[in-house]
Amino acid sequence: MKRDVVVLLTRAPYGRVHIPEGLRAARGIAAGFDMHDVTVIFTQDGVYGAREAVDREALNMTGHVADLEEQDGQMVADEAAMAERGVDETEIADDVMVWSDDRVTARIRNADKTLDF
Amino acid sequence: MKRDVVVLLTRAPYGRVHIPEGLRAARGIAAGFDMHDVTVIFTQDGVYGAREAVDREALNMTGHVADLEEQDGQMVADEAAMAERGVDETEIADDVMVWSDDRVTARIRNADKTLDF
Amino acid sequence: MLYLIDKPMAEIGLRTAAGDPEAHVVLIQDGVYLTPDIDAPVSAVARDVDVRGVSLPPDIDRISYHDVVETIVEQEVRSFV
Amino acid sequence: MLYLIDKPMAEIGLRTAAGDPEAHVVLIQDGVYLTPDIDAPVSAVARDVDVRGVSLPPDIDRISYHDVVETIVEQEVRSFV
Amino acid sequence: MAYIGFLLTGGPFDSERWRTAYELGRAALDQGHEVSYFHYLDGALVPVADQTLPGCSDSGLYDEMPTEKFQELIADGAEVICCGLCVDARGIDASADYPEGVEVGLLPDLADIIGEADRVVSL
Amino acid sequence: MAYIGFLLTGGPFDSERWRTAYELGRAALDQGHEVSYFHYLDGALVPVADQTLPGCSDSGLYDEMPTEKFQELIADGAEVICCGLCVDARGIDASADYPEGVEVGLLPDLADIIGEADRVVSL
Repeated sequence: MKRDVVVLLTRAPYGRVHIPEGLRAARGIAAGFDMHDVTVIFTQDGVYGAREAVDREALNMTGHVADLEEQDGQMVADEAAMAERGVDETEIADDVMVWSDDRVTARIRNADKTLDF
Repeated sequence: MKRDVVVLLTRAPYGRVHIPEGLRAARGIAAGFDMHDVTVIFTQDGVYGAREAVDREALNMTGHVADLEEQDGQMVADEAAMAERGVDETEIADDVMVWSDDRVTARIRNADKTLDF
Repeated sequence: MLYLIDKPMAEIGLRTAAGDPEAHVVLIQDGVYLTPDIDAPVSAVARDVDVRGVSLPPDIDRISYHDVVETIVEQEVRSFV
Repeated sequence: MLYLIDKPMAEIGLRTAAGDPEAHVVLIQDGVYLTPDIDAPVSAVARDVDVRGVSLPPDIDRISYHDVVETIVEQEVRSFV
Repeated sequence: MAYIGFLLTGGPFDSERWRTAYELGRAALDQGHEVSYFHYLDGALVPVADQTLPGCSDSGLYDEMPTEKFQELIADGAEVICCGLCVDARGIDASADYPEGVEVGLLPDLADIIGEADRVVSL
Repeated sequence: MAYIGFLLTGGPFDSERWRTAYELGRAALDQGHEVSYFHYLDGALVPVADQTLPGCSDSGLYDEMPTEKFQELIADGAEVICCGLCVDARGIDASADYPEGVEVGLLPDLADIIGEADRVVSL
């Protein structure tokens, strides 16, 4: 059955595989037999990974992001988590939407399933 | 050469091996050829592990603590880390000394070597 | 909806639970160290409480793994662990 | 004395450095996200800064691994990483 | 009967997540539910055979080692799939290092669990 | 010449500590210093052979895999000792899973490093 899936990326981007491998999982789920709808949310320290200034190539994000886009997956940064860490909306990459606290948490509650990395 | 070694235990006690295996390392260092002097300091979330109420047996601490004592190693809880987490001095186990911020940090600075787990 | 909350993901987890009038929060793993300020019933996994020697405030119930699974089968779950 | 500071151990690390009038703080790994309020020279490992795209404040210098090692050999080090 | 899927990303020694995954799966099997695990990232290290840690308490986390706990779940009907990419990244030789019953799969297996399970718990 | 000892407790995929240990050791060897590593806890997973992660960037953390980085250090004279208890706990078969040059030791080896090294860096 096709599901509406939220993938939470919660960890700082460098030094661990959670952001690139979480993106790999997201696009893998979007590309599977059921073609699940996938929304990736950068939250907590994960919002550092949604910044334009990170070196996506060095973080092995580039290919997974392209694949995810091809599967119509969307990427979102959690504004409340940004505010907590002093990350401004102008710093977020163009292919990542910034959503308010209410919108982020409602999306998580209303999803069919959530995964986190 | 015999050294004065500080071992920092920084993580919450259950679910990971860092406190018991840090204690194992501490007593291993104290028992080695040089018979290093070892002070174990429970700091940050590690102070939870210095509480009387933790189940030391379930945490695999008991044997390592006994061995450490036999090697004249001492155990210390960091009062500043306790205060940060609402852990009161009365909660700390009898075989662990409570030291002030100044005393803890001076001990770390004055040690020959420090390790952390 | 059941919300499983551990400490590392408490930030987003508790915010998500707070917007759900039907939320039931279950503190699990190091989450049992938390005393969340939330208008919802809160339970804590008994085994995780006991081994850590945590004294629960009177408004937090103890819950077994068995009951967590029973509740998860009855209603949806969001895991922040 | 050189103090290597990463985020998870910043609490005890910065407190320890603060008591040393000769402290030189080196932010490393996720420590480069920190802006410590400390009366000591502060450097940040250049590679860790670059890959994370962090903009350093003017009072924090960039430092290479090579220079970290040179400094460690000249003076003692405390690692909070 | 319900179908409960678990995504496990935690390793055997760095967090309690493997143990929580075991305890919830154990309770689910006891209640007659269907259980699948997808082990991803360091979760792929959890079922590696021949883990031994001497002198462990009978009442603690390592009363039995993680691999034994998951072998018990498999014997009782749980499905355990490890992500092949994560297996390769960690230098695990699946045929030699995993006990019988541990399967190696890929992300489409996770996608299937998400599509079919009544509940998914991410740990 | 100085003798620098490293205690590495971080694994290959959960933090940058293995990479920092490599970079500092690399710089120390280049400057003519003596370097020893004691791999403890998940640090014992770092030198496991045959790690492969496809499609990694040439400029990132996994331009080469952790085991290759440490094999390079060994070739250039670094000593790499893994704690035998941690090896056993993780189901690592040292003779089959470690590349040549990786030694298995015990805590007295760490005690010796602490006694002999001019500097010890815990990562």
